[in-house]
Amino acid sequence: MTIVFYIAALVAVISTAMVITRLNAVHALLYMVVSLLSVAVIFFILGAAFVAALEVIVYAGAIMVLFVFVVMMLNLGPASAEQESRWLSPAGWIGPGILSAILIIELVYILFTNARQDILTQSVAPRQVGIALYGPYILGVELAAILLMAGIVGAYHLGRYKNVFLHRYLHKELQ
Amino acid sequence: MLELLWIVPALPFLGFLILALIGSRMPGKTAAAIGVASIGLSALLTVFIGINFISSPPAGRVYIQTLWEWFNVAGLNPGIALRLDAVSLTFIFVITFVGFLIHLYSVEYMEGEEGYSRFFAYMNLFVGSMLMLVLGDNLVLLYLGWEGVGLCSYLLIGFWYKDPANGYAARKAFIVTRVGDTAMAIGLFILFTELGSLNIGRLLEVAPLNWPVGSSMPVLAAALLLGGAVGKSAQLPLQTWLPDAMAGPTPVSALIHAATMVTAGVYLIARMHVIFTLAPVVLTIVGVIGALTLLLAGFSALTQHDIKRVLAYSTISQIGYMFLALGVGAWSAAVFHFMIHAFFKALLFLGAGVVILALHHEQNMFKMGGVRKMIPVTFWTFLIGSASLAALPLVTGGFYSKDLILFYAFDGERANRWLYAAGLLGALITALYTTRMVLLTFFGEAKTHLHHKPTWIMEMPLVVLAVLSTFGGFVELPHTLGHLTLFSDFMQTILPGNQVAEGGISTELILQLTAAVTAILGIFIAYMLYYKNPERVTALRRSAFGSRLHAFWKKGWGFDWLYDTLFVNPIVWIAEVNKSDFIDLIYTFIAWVNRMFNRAFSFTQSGRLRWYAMGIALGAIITLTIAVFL
Amino acid sequence: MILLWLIAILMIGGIAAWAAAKWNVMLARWIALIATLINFVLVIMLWVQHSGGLTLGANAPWLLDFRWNWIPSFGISFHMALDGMSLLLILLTSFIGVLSVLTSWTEIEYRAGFFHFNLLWILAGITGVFLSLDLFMFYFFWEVMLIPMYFLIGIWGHENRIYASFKFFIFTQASSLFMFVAILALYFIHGKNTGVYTFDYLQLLGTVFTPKAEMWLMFGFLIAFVVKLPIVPLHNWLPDAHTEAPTAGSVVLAALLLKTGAYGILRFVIPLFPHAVRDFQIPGMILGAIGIIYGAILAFAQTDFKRLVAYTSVNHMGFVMLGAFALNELALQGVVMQMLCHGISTGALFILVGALYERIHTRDLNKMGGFWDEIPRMGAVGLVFALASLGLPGLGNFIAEFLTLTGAFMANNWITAIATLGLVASTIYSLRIMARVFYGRKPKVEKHIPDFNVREMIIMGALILSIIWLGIFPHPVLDTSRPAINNIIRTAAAKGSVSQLEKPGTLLPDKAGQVQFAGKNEKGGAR
Amino acid sequence: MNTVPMESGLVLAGILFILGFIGVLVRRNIVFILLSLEVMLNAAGLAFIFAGSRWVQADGQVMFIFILAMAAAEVSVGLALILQIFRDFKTLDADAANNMRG
Repeated sequence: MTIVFYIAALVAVISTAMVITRLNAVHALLYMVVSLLSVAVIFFILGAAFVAALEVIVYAGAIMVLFVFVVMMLNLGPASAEQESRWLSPAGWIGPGILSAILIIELVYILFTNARQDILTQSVAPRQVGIALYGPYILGVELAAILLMAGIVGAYHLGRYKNVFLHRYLHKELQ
Repeated sequence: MLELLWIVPALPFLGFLILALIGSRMPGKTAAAIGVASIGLSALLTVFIGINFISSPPAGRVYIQTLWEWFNVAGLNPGIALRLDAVSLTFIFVITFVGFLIHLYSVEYMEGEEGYSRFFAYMNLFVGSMLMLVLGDNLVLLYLGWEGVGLCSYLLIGFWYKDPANGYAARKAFIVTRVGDTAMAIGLFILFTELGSLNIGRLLEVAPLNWPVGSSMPVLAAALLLGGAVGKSAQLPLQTWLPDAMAGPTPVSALIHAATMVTAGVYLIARMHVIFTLAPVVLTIVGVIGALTLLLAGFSALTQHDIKRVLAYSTISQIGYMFLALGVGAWSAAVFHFMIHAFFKALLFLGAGVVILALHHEQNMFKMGGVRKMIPVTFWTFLIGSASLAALPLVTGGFYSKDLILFYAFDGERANRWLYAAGLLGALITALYTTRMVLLTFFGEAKTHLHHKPTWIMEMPLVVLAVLSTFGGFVELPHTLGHLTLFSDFMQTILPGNQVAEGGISTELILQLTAAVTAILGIFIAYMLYYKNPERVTALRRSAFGSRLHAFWKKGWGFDWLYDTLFVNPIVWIAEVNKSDFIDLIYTFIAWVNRMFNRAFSFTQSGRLRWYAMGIALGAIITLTIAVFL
Repeated sequence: MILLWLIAILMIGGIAAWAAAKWNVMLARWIALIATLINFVLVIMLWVQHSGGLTLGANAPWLLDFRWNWIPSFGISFHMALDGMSLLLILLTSFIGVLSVLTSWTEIEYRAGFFHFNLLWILAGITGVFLSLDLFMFYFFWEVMLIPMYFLIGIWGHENRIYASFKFFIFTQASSLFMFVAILALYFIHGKNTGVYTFDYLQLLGTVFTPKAEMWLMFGFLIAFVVKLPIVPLHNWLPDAHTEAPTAGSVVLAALLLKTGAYGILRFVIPLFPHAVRDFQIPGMILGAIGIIYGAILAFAQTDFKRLVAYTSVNHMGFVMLGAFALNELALQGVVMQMLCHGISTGALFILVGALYERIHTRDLNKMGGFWDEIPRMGAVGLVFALASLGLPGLGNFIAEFLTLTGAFMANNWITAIATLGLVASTIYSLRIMARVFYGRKPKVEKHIPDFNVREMIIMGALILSIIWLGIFPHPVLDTSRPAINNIIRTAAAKGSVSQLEKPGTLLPDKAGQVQFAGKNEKGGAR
Repeated sequence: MNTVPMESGLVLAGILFILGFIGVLVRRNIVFILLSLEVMLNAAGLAFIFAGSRWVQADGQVMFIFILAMAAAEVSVGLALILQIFRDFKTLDADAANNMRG
């Protein structure tokens, strides 16, 4: 099982790296799906089968499809890929690269200066998750529901075509 | 009768109000009628009141009429109250009477001028203010009149406002006198702080009780009051404004800058004589100022071309005599000379006005000449006035008044031979420049033709003033000539007398002879120099030293230049440099620093999403690094 | 209750004018005029009603007292009271209020309703400041008058209005925050000492401080008032604000807003912190003298007519500072007179400048001159008020300056002697106004300038009459303020001994009975 | 060997997170930025799951579900914004939308 974990981890890292380096958005999305699937595998290994399923269905399924739709609507062609390559100049990588390297080194340092711990891949059943969700975390569920609602309304409001709307006081001066 | 006193100043004020409010809408004749009538009625009333006052004097020889209390704060309670006594009666008589004559004269002189009613309004306001000055029962009310006449002087000097030079002269007059007034105001503060009252009667009573002779407080107070007097009366060192003040219409020069306002300083010192007696040092200074001024102004008068400027310097010089008289403690002599001077100097100015008008506003004496045939009445009256100014012995009022001053300077209780010598020298110079003026103006050959022939309205005041300046002197005759002391007896109800040293009459006779000889000598010299052989004077003036001295005297001993350099220019310079207020720079700097900070911080707010993310990363790294490694 | 109405009428009138302007602009003007007129009449009635009681009741100077608990848990109450001094000041406020509405009758075209709303609310704020006896309320009204003023300058001002309005706002707001801190400190110190936490002025009067605390608190109050006054070197907002504000704004600023500073010093600084004030007497008087001289020199240098007039306020308010710190009855009465007279004379000058600007569209003195023959009425009015500002006797300003200087001279003669030089300086700039505008040669002005019309002559007539009345018959005013002034002196004395203030050594009580100033004050009222 | 080292799991989560973070910083295209955000959220979720499994608790999964819900909401709003920006600016350049600069 450990081997599977490491393989899945490798896949996840590589595909994620591909996600952030692709020029074409659709390619990046495909790599993203791969990455999510590999993470789902890791979830499964860790005994969180329910979450693994959610990962596949919601993330890789719903959310990524949403992205694909948007990319389609934006109608990005080869011209945008070319533009992307111009934007991705090596100079732009250096700063973030150094910052991130520092961060990961610090993380590794923290993790490996403490005593080693292993995780027993013992499963936590969906039932337990459900009980926890509707027990102590009921408030969080409510909030998540409101958030989703707000997301729907917001997306609807932002997404539609509309006239330029200005503040009533600004109206006069801008006309 | 005395209860009607308040009407005397009220009438001119009423005239002013009417003229100021609706004067511009009434015909010129009406305006003039109102202006003249108000002063005329005032003068008439003054005569009645004067007769009444002399025939049945009130208790203590002082009559006080309180109209209302002006204000009353913490013991400072000046009233709008009038004080009539010998001194103020003399003054109001001169003011209203000479004022009336000059108003009458102005009716013709100012005819056809723009702002005819405005002129009479200002003149009425002046007479009213002057009366308040003289009649004021307390120093605050006196100060009101004092500033009021200063204002009218300003307004009337700048009457022809379209010429900026007139405006400049007007401002100069107001500001220079205001410098003196400020000193006087501080003097009032000292008097009130130390003596607790500004009521004249009370001050005169309380001062000797509280202050020993010669102590520092009366010296300070008297010196500050003297500052005010010096400013108003155009004495050293504040005399510079008066020659320029001649920019005003001639009746104004006659009334304000010769007869009345400029003698306010004399009035003030005579009024506050107790304070000055307590400060002998200051009294001596008064005398010295008078002596210096009369000499300086006399020399300047010798060199002037403008007839009005000659008269202006002569006025300064004659007021110098009054100061000299005050300085030697000859109080009544000073007031006497004031009265006679008012008559003959007003006469001279009015006569000069006739000449100026006759020659179409020509004021340069060298362009005049030979007008005696054209305007005989003016000529003869002018001659009488000049004789009085030159103190021609026996027949002129000026001789008696000036002689009295010289007598006390030589032989009085505060006699001072130096002052006497200055006075005598001054008399010589006076005779010189007077004769020069008369010769240049009226004799010689005519250079222009007659432009305006005066009617009786202008000539009548001349005649009356000529009579007054001749016979006015006979109310006070010296021991040697009938010994009549009407005037000084009258004055001594208020002002202290002056003890004369022993051996009086013979000394007096010698002095009179000296003075008479001096005057006649002066006239003779002038006749020789300016009439018989004027080329000698011209040659003197052409010489290197002579020309320089001439220019120096003509410019009034360079006082204007001195003050411009010392005060005016530096202040103007500072004001110009600091026009936009250097203190503002401090706040501008604070604002600038803030704006710099704003720049610096707004640079970090690039509006780019990734820039902010980078900021978050940096912050996280720093925090983490601190948390992990420290 | 009537005190509350004084403010309420203005506030309601302001809102009504704003609302009415939606239909008809003239209606808004009339509403504003009527509201201010009602106020004026009310105050006159108050004065007439109390003028008898005022002079007699020297021991109880408060004529009217209105109190209503607002937030009792914090000790905040709606406490307003009227004494002689505040009566005079609200009289001035309502008088100038009427005139400022009249002045802007034709000047303001743009959003006139909102303009009148702001104007009336400023007046309401000022009235509130003059009446409040609760420090919290006082601060509240202090701010109420600030914000509409900011709008007034910022919206209806001249070309540089934004800069000026910000400068005004920042100076006054920043300084009033010092006062706010001081008020809170006072509140807590008093609460700690006595256990009674209150903002009530009358209760706070008895607060005992350590000398250091008293000094700091006094500075907190003083800085707010001194900026408003203003005193050099904190005066820089004034010329800009006055110059850029519309005419009514300048009038209200100069005539009323500055007076709140003076009022604050008299009402709060001196009675609350008498020891500190006494320690600060010499520096305070020096600041006053500097203000007098410096303001005059700056006024002289200006070429913008309105700016010149603005700097004269710095000059005149120097007298207020000088007099306030002289701490005796003469000087304080002079200060009250100076507040009224400066309000009238400078207000009039600003109206004159505004009227001239309406006609020739410039404020540059270099483009003026020789206007007298064309506009003699304006010239005469200008002359009267130029003379007033140089302190000509017979006009109110003379009484004010004379009393102030006499009082100040008793407190410190050298500083006062220097300050008296300001009389010469003020002459110079006042005459410069006349010389540059009305006298001299006329520049080439293409068109005819109309003289004052009837409305403007009514305004000016009222102002001239009042300044002359104050000059020759100031009794009613002095009598009205006397109990209040004596009360201030007495309150200050209750904490220390005021007799030290009056240099008893220089007086000669035996020889000059009337010289006993302090004693005379008490009796003076019964005259 | 049914054990997975805790450290390896967290390092993986960290690497994924950092990768997403690099994406946010480096890319100018808003779509990619949003995508990188998803990666970061996912990495965080992964860390929760590791923690939940380590102590055999349901809380980790609960948190992941919350993150999921939040991600969904965020994506929907974010994508709507992207559309809007694309309409207004005619580009997907995140730096073009810098109206908030000081």
